[in-house]
Amino acid sequence: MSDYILETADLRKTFGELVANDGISLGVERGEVHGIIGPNGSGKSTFFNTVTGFLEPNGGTVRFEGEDVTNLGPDEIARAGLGRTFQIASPFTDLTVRENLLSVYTAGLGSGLRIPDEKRARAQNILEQLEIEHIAEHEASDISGGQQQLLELGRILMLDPSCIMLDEPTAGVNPALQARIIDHLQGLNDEGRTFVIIEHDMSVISGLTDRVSVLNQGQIVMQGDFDSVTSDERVREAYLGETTDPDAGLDDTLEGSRSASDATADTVADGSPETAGSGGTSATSGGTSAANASASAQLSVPTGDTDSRQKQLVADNIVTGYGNHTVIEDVSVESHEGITCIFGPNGSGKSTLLKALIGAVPVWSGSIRYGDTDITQSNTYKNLDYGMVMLPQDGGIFGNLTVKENLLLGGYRVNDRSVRRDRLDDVLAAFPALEEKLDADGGSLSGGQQMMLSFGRAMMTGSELFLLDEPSAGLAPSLVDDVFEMTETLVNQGAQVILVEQNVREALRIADHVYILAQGQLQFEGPAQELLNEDELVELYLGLE
Amino acid sequence: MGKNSNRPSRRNFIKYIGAAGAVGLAGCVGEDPGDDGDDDSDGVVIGSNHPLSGDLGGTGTRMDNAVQLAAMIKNEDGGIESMDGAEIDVISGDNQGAQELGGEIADELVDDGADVLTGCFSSPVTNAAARAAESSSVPMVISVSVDDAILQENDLNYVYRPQPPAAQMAIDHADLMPAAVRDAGHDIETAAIYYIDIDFGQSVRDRLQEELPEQDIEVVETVSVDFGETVDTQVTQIQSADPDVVIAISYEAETVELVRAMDNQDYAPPFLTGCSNEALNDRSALESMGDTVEGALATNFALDPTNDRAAEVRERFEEEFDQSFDANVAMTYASTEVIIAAIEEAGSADPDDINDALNDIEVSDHIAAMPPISFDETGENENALAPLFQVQDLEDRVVAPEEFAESEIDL
Amino acid sequence: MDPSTALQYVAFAILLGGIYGLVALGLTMIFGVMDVINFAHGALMVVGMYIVWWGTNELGLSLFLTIPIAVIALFVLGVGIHLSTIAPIIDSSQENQLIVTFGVLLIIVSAIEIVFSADPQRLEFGLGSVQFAGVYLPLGQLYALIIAVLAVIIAWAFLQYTQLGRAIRGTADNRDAAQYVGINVPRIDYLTFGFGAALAGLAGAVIPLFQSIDPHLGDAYLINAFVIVVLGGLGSFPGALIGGMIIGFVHVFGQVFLPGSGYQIAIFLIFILVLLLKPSGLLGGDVHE
Amino acid sequence: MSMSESTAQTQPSRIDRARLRYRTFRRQWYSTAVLLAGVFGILLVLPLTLNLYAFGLSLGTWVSVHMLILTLVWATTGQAWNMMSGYTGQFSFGHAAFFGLGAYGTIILLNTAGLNPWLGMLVGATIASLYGLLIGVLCFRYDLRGHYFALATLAFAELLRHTFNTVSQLGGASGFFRPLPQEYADGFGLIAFQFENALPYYYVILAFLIVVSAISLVIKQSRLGLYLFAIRENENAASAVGIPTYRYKLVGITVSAFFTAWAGAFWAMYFNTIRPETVYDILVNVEVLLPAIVGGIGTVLGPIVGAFLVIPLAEIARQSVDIAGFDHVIYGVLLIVIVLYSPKGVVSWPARLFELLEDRGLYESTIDDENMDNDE
Repeated sequence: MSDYILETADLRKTFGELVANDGISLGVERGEVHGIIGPNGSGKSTFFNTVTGFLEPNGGTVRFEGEDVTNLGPDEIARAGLGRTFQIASPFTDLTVRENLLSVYTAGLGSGLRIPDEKRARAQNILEQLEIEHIAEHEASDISGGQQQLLELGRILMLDPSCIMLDEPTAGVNPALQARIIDHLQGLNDEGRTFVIIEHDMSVISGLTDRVSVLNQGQIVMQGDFDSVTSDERVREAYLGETTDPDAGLDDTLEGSRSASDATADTVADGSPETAGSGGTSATSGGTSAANASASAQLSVPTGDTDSRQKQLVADNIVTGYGNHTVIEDVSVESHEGITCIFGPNGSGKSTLLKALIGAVPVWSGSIRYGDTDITQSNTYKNLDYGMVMLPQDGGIFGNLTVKENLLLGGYRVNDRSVRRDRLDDVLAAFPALEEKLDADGGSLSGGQQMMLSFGRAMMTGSELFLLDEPSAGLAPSLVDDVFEMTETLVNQGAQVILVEQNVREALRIADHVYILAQGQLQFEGPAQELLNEDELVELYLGLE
Repeated sequence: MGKNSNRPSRRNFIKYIGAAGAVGLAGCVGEDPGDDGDDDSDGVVIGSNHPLSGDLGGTGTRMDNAVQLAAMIKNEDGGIESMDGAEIDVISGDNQGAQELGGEIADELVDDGADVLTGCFSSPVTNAAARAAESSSVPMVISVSVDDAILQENDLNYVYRPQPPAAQMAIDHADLMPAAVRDAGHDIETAAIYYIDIDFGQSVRDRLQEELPEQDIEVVETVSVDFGETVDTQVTQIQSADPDVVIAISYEAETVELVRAMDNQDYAPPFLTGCSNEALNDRSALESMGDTVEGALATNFALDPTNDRAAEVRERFEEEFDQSFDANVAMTYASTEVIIAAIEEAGSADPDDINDALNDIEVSDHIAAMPPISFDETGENENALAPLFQVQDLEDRVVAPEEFAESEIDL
Repeated sequence: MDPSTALQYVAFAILLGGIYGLVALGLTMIFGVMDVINFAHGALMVVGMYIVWWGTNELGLSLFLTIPIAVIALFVLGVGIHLSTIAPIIDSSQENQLIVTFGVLLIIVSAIEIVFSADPQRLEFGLGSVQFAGVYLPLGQLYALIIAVLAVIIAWAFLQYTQLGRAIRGTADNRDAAQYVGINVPRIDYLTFGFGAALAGLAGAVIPLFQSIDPHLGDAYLINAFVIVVLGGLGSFPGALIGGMIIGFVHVFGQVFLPGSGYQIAIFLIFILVLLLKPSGLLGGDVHE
Repeated sequence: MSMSESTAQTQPSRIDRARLRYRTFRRQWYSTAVLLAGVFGILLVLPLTLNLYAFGLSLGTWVSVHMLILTLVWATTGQAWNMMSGYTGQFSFGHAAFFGLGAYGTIILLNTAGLNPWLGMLVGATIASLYGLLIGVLCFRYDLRGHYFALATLAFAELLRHTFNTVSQLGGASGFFRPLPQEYADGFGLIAFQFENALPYYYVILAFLIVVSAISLVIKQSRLGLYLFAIRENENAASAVGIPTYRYKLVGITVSAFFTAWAGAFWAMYFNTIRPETVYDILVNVEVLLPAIVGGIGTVLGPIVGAFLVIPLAEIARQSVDIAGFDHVIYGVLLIVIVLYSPKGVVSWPARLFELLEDRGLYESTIDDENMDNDE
């Protein structure tokens, strides 16, 4: 017991109906680097927030250095020596980098006024150590995202914590800086500091961690060293989604993936340099291929003459981001007949790319055309008139409006009342489950129903191109299938779909064309068939280079 | 901080800049009552410091007009005799009813050449202005401001108040009203007080609560009204207490609200009276309140109905400015008359001479219904009086005390 | 207190509560959709008051004409104010929004004061009252209450059953999602401000029916309207009416049982209590940060 | 245009050198103190220059000592408000509560206990601090933020206004009168906190402003300041680095209330009467914070600069227009324009001027502009 510096016992946190942490018991050994991985919505950040006092747990205990810290405030926990960073770097933007470091709380007499020399010296040391001294006098808002991550690390180091919890320390950081961050973490760990890291980038996790815990659906599904964890099917399930359709050749898939796991492990060990876009690979998993073929059966026929038949979204050399933080770097994508999937690890810029395409995020450079229309400068609501609509992540439904109102608002830009009514009937025919709930508030629906509503609402727009942002995120496995069915419904009705998904395996079954994005750049582009080698997919997806 | 005739007038200086500059659009429009502020004429300058804008702007503007009219009439009559017919100039400043501006405006008026000041309606403003007048050694005759403390708790040598302050007004009401009612053969034993919940209402209320029991009248209900409130609830409260008399201490709007609510509830107390209530001698307000106020009794400073000049002034005012001539206007006019009398007495435009004159003056020829005005050592009018008048045929008629009565009380 | 008097107080409380609710309607709409505290709301009411008073008294128009004119004029004024002052800083800090709406208040009130003077004004005719079950109901307030209830119903129906109304509610609910269904959010903003101003205009327009008006009358209602908005829950129309009723009752019975402006103290204490215990308001959902 | 262009071509190096020098200066920790000292130096002699004439004109033709005093009063409150709302980001719209408590505390103690107004001021300020603490404990404990916090503070201020207006022991609507100095001291003078003319008042309030500014500056440049800013920038991140945010928000409101009360006490001693309608007025809430917002929130120079912009503007508007009330229209327009076009306050103007010139191509900087806006 005493070798655990941080220990949680049956930690639970719920938000209303949603169980975010479902009894997590985790021990972090002193001096280790403990990775926490898991798909989006698996409860990682909630776990961090609950442990560090930002959220009050609904049950369970947190012990740090042997003391019960369960009900302490976040500042008390931080002062006790358990530091943390945030998923979104949160520097004090109006302060300079140096001031950011100096703002860390230090107790002591006259804690109000003078900044002690030791503290200044310490800040200086950290600035030098992290090699950000040259920007010490810059305001934190003026430095790059990567520098902000370093700053955040430095700031927490000022507290001299014995254990640091890092929430995606390399998200959105360019590879060079990323390597530096890893180096720094390694060095700090060598000095004896314990780390707990949430990270999607497996290259970070693989090199750094001693042990890895995998979270899925609010529970720890697996623990162990990196190699054993990543070779475990449960982890693949967590990441790539469960294959739930036995008829589609689950056995084969599992077979394939097991063998692939070994290969992956080997790849990691060897540091095989195989990279993306290496072209088509013949299918090893007949099941997946079959599923894919059946899903796109009706649609795959006209692929040849797409351009003549359907409008196409063509984005060339898109660059965009937030503030001074570039998220998408020079990416070109097109909508294809059927379903175009965009895959990529968290923080790779999938959602931002989608938002840029629809016009919710302005592009910095590059151009977007839809059919013959240049929509580079257009915005979301105008694009609807051109016939493209986006389903935001988590559905983006109006929780205080009824289902019917949600659907009717989908037809907001349809002026003809009868058209609206017809479409409403169509949608209800497609999703009979919604019919019973017409007068219920959107917010009262279950997650799956909300997503269904979101689909229905989007269908009300009568669009020809649908941009879907992780529609299956946070849904129970049984519902994931439904989501993909709904997606196929759209295609069956003659629309194109661009689908951003993390549930790669499932999505691949219905995908016609695939893009893989990592670090804001395109790693792979090609027909879905080319990706059926799951090993390669795993490599691409997890960024194991 | 005396006058300096070499110095350009502060207001004019800015005005020129303003006219030239971007904000000047308004500088070209509108009249400027104090256009000729420079003290280079042989005349005498009265500085009128009233709220011309803000919540009190309506009444303040009328009071300012009263000052203008008094000077105008004096000038028409040949100016200041003792100064060979020197003309009186009035310059006006807008204190916006703001304490911060009371002293500032007084200083500006003095800088612009005022030899004597008047103002300011709102008591905190008057207070600040009085201090400014004192430190500039320029006499100030308060037009209207009821707060007792302005003079009584300050050690001021240059400030005078012809009007009865709050306490005096309450005392007069408690003296005159029950007596008049009882003389007419009616009983009056209980009273309800309806007051506006600001300093003026509260201080009159407090004095009435002291004075009425002395007259064997029990205060059975006290209700307050805030600006902008409707008063149906208050009227029900009063009605439940069933007093013999309802005493309203309020401004015009609140008095109208009271009457409206009484009408709406078919409630008519045996007697409706007002203490320091401007609405009850504002004829346009009386008209809109109608029958309910007919016969109402009120104490307030008022025009002397026995004085023919008073009626003339009232007519002239209404004709000149197309505004109603209420008690505040009358009192302001009378205060200006005091100032003019003092200038006449001093025979000089020198503020100190005027001040000396004010100290000893006894003004009997004024339009207010009160005995000759003269000041005690604090500057209060020794003979301040708020007569009792009655609304008869929707006009305010003084009914007591006898020497000013124009009409018999009719109950 | 005998029962009939108590009943009378209850009647007054309901009448007053109706007015309060009406005043709070426009405020809660703007607050709910745009998250802007509109300090100019009271000033907009005053514009409505003066349009009705001036049109009815000076131009001799019928109330049936002047009240709708006031509503329409205020809608136009509201859109103008939004586009010129609020829209540029819709994403700015709330203190800046506060200063800007305060500036609008200064301009409007001063302008009215210059044009119409600060003297109280009133319609030349009184509406009188009716007696019902021993309770007096002043007709002015009664009409105002009826108009308030009608306004709530119409506004509610508008929001409930028209596409534009749904779009406004959708925008209030989820600004992000609104753009994905094709709602032009900036347009919804200025329309909302226009509707909010029109409701302020309506509230102002009925006030001359039962009360003297002056350029500063808006202030008297505004602070309590804020209380009502928070009490009823941001953006909730029924909440505004219920909050208005609560404040109406506290006002009337506070007036009866407490000295001076004790009722106002009671209102603020309730306000603070609600803020602390349920900041989303009595009918509000969760507070969105 | 052509002239500016030629200027831009021949002058940039000199301008840039000056900018660079200024920028280097502003990087020094003492720079704000030096600037403040300069400002206060000017303010020290300002009233003495009112009667100096140049070209037949003088400052005194449109500015009076009284107006300067008012400007300093609001600069002081702006500075105090800034310590809480500017530094910790907790937007208070109810500082009239503290202003009024300072005024009332001083006068009530003077009237009832004969306590010297200087001591009364400290007691009043302490009461104001405690009231601030109460507001803070309630609001921060329940995590009120944004509009809700602003409305709550307004309610707490209005609560006092109505309470003082209603309770006659607290003076009622008539409030209190300041006693004559003979009644509690040896007549006019510093001890009595009463003077026969305005000038000494000017120096008293200037001294207040200097003290408050100095403390504000010290806080800003101290650890405490960094904690407060951290809370403003990101409260979660602040607690993540161990800052007890609740406690420091309380520190902010308490200190701010304390010094706002000073200005209130001064107000009571300067105007010899206080009433709920004057010191608790809703407008006071606005006047308190206006200088800081116009000048620049969270800066030490901002509230002073803001006060010297806002109040003279109001004064010029008032004096230049003869239509009573029109000055408010102008004032309202100016407020809107300032906020719309300068949301970061007047202290950002110099930097913005250069940006504007560069945008127009009238001026080309040869130095790295990064961080030029870093004003304090």
